[in-house]
Amino acid sequence: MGLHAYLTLSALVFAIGLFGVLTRRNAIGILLGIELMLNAVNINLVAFSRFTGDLGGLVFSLFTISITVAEVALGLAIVIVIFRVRKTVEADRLDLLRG
Amino acid sequence: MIVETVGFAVVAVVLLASSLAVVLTKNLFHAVLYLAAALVSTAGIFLLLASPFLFAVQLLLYAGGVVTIVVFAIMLTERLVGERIAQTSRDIVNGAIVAAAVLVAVIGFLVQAPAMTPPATAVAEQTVAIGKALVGPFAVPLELLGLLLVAALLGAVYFARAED
Amino acid sequence: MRILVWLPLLVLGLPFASFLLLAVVPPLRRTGRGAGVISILAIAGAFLGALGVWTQGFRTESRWEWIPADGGPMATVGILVDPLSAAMLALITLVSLLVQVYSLDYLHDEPARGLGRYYAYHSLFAFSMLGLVLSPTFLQMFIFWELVGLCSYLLIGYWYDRPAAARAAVKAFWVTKLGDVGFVVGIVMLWGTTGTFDFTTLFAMARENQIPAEGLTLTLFLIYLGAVGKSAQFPLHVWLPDAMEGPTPVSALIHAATMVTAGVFLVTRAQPLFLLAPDVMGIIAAVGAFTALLAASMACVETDIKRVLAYSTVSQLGYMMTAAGLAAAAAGFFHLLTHGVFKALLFLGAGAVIHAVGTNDMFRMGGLGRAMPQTAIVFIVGTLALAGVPPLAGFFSKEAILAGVWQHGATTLFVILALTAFLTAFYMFRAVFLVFFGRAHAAGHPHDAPWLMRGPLWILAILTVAIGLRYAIGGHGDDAHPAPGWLAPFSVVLALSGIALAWAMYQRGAIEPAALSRALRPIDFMARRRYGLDALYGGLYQAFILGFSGLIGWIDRYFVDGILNVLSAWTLRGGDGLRRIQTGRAQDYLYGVAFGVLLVVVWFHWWAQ
Amino acid sequence: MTLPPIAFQALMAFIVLNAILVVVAYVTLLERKFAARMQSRIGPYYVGWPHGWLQPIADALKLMMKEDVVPDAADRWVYNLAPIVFLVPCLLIFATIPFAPGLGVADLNIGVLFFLAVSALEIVGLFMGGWGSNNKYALLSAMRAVNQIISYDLPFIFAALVPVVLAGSMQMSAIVGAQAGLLGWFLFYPVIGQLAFIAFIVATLAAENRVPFDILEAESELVAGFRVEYSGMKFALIQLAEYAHMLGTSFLGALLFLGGWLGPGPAWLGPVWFLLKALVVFLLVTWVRWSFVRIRVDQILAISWKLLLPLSLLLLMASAFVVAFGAGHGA
Repeated sequence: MGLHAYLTLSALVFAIGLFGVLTRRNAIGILLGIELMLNAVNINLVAFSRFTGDLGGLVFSLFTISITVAEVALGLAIVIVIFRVRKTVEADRLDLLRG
Repeated sequence: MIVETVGFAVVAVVLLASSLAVVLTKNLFHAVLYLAAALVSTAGIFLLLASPFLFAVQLLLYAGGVVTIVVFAIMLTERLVGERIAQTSRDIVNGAIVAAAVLVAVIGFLVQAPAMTPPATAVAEQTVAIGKALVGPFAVPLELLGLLLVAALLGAVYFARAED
Repeated sequence: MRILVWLPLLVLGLPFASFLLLAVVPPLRRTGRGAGVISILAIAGAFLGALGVWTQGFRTESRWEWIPADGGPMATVGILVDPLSAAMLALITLVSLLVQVYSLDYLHDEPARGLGRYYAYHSLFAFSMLGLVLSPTFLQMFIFWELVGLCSYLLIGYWYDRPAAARAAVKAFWVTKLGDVGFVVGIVMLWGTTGTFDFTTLFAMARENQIPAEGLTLTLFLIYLGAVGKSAQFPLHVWLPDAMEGPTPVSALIHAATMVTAGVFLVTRAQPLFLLAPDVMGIIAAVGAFTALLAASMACVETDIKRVLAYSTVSQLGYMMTAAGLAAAAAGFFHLLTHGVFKALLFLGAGAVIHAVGTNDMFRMGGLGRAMPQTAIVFIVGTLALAGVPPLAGFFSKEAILAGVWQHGATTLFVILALTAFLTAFYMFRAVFLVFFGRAHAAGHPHDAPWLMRGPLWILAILTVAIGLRYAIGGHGDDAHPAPGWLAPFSVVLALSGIALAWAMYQRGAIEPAALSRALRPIDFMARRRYGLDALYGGLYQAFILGFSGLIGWIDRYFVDGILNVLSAWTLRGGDGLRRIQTGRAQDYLYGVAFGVLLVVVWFHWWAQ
Repeated sequence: MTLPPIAFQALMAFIVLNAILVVVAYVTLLERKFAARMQSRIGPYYVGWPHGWLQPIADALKLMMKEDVVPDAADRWVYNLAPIVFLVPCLLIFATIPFAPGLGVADLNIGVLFFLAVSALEIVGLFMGGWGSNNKYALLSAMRAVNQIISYDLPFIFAALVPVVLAGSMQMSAIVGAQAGLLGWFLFYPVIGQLAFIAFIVATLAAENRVPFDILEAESELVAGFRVEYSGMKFALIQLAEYAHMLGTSFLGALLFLGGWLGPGPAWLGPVWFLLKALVVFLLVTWVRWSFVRIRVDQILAISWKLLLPLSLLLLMASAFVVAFGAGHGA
């Protein structure tokens, strides 16, 4: 399997994740999309690491995974707070910043 | 070689299908489960890429951790027991167009890139190598990561604290 | 010989020390009379020092570097003592001392803190005026020049809660500033051509014709403008009558004896320079004479006793300026000294009268000679001196000026000044008859002032007589302009005829004043309206300043603001349009991010190969 | 042995899987007997001969023949998939456990990590069951399970990592190899070993949802926890998965702390020794289970976060220090 196969797969997953982020109404759904995108990034990192023999990709995907976990925890904490205050997690209705 | 190709095909199909399901299914809980499937199949990809350590980390942190947390959040935000959590999507066409555009752009790069062949053997003693790298050239990022995690932990605790 | 330096410095320093003490120690200032005593002690010390300087008659010059620059200091400070400044020192300290003593009683009704402020200003004024006359350079002189202007402003506006006083203070300040601008521009131009502010150096250069003639006329004219403002020459004389809103002792000190003579002093001091510019000298003389006559005519119709004296001051300043402009500076300066003494006397006397009857209007006084005989006597002494009746001081100084003018061959100016002398006698005795003779109008029981006020009056009166007698016995001090033999009788006749006319009109009633004013209708009309100068200035102010301001305001409101309003309207409208982009929904922003990524990617694809 | 690796692994997987199923079945019997003895009973006795030895077979047959009831309100897909998802990781954990040198499916060099990672997946299945049943008791139970497993995952991992650090490898066989010799077991490692073993046992109890940490089952409150709606074959699968997990964890404990297959006698006795040690661990857990009462949720969480987590972290650091300063077996 060539590198292209992995990268294409990763690009597809990334695009799917982007689609989810763009279209989901539920804040948690958006977070899921973000997870997919980050996951695609990880595939890229690991694939490059494998194909170049450079360890950096692995280490960085480790970092990515850890940061993602922190991000998810924090993001969900925010979602919970929002839910407590606004009684909704619909991203469309969280538009206090509307101009 | 055959085994690897077949394995890749299977895992890729599962990954893509579950990814699509994540963004398309109406049931949020199902979406999380599909995400878990996607993450596990990603872990399979890692195995194919001869990175068992990352495979384990992916399972442990992502599938075990992230999914659990997400489920937890669903539990807390939706009514504990009640009607199914339906979730709708908005601007599906726009999102699809933009996502497709990004995909085409990235693929555009890919087709220009030269093909690469992997080194005959994967990094030997990968785990040891990663460990040494983490405390060697990547020591500072590692410490920063620790700092970030502490900050995230504090932030999460602050957000989740009981209302006074 | 060190005393030569230290004595003038002591004279200068004592009032300053008193001012500092009163300025920075509020409890002391708030004692009022206590502050007055401190100030009086200081000025008395200064007076003794000035007497020493004057009587010893030494000259000295000391300098200290002030503004350092490459190739020698750019400016120096110091003191310059010569007969001119020594005489001024004596006059200033004397009048200051007397006025301050006089003020103790004159202002005894004032609240303590106001009185403290008054004496603080007085000390500052004494310091500034002394510094002015001691200045060895134009620059230092200008600084003190402005300081006395400030003190004048502060003291005219002493009763700052009176609108008229506040307005008069501001008016005095601005009108004199008008001249001061010329002054400062002039000295800077002079510095530009000669590279020095120093009098001695400048005079030396003038003697050796080293001063470039080019532009000198303009330069000196600008410097002269300063004198015009300070010494209330036409057309900037309008502030002086208004300055009478200040306390009468202030008028006596600043607006009769000292500050207003600064212009004359300046022209006299810089005489060697002015001699290089005959045109300017001619202007000085002509303007001086014109001012003298104009002010005298206005004094004839004025009813406010202080304003009569103020116009008289303007008139006499014109006299001095004429003399200075005709190279008879010594005569002018002599008149300055004598005038300072007897005009202070007149003002202080008028102050005593006003103090007694509570009004400035002469027509509401009358018959006060009986009620306050001492005041009447000293006032009449001063009046006679001003009118030029021998053997009082004014006679000799005025005669010296007339002699100088005649000597110079300026017949027209001589005629004008003679006419002015006649008018002077007339309006002064008009005042005397209206105030001290005739029927009493005033209510209450006016009586002579307390001794603190009477004392200075008597001292000044005696001085007036004494100076006159000294010259009557000792002959003219000024031998440079020997007077023609007919001049003395002529001027006496002028004075006496003026007195006689006043007697006929206001004492005897032989000539109806109304009839005379009908006969001289145009002049009377104009004089009563101050020749429309105030109105003219008002009009000019209205027409030009306000018009210009209105124009600027219009431009600002409709043009500048208009541009800004249009800009802001566009900004607002643009913001209104742009805010629609801000939906507040995170995903819409994500579209932006995605588009940005796309842009970068596309750019890489096609342009950045 | 000239089998290709893949084929060998497949064969091993088949053998291990079936062996596990049998062992698990009889482990249930063992527990019931053991519990009965503790309570002065006899336990299963009549089915099969002697002393009810066929009881597990009978139970399995009975469950397989029962009607498969699916609640109407259930989220059908999730409900049906849950037992499978629950079972798979529980069986996968045996993949890296070697029963003797070379006798295992795959002796990965990240064996311990693999074990931990895979066992972390079982929570998904558990939750699917709780959610898919659409029953509030099941859901509450699942909630509690998530709570508890998140809390005890970290102490469990840290405790398991102590031997890893001491041995200097995550490969199971290497860990066993490091414990060779008289008193070479990590259980006998001064101080650290005993404390780590205690932490491991406690965390195991919690991770397996055993008494006193069985609030997600809590018969008196939640009926039977997340499996309340399950019956028949699916129930059997869940039970199987649970016991497989318990057994796997016992094997891990025996391997990490008790020296695995090491023991006196010839090499072929190794698997026997290993099984015996695992059963000892299992019985230890069972002993605790039948000796304590259930504790409250907040107590559980307090024990985890305030006691066990710092303790295990401290132990991990201590062992790291020991290794770093040259006293350990590792590199």
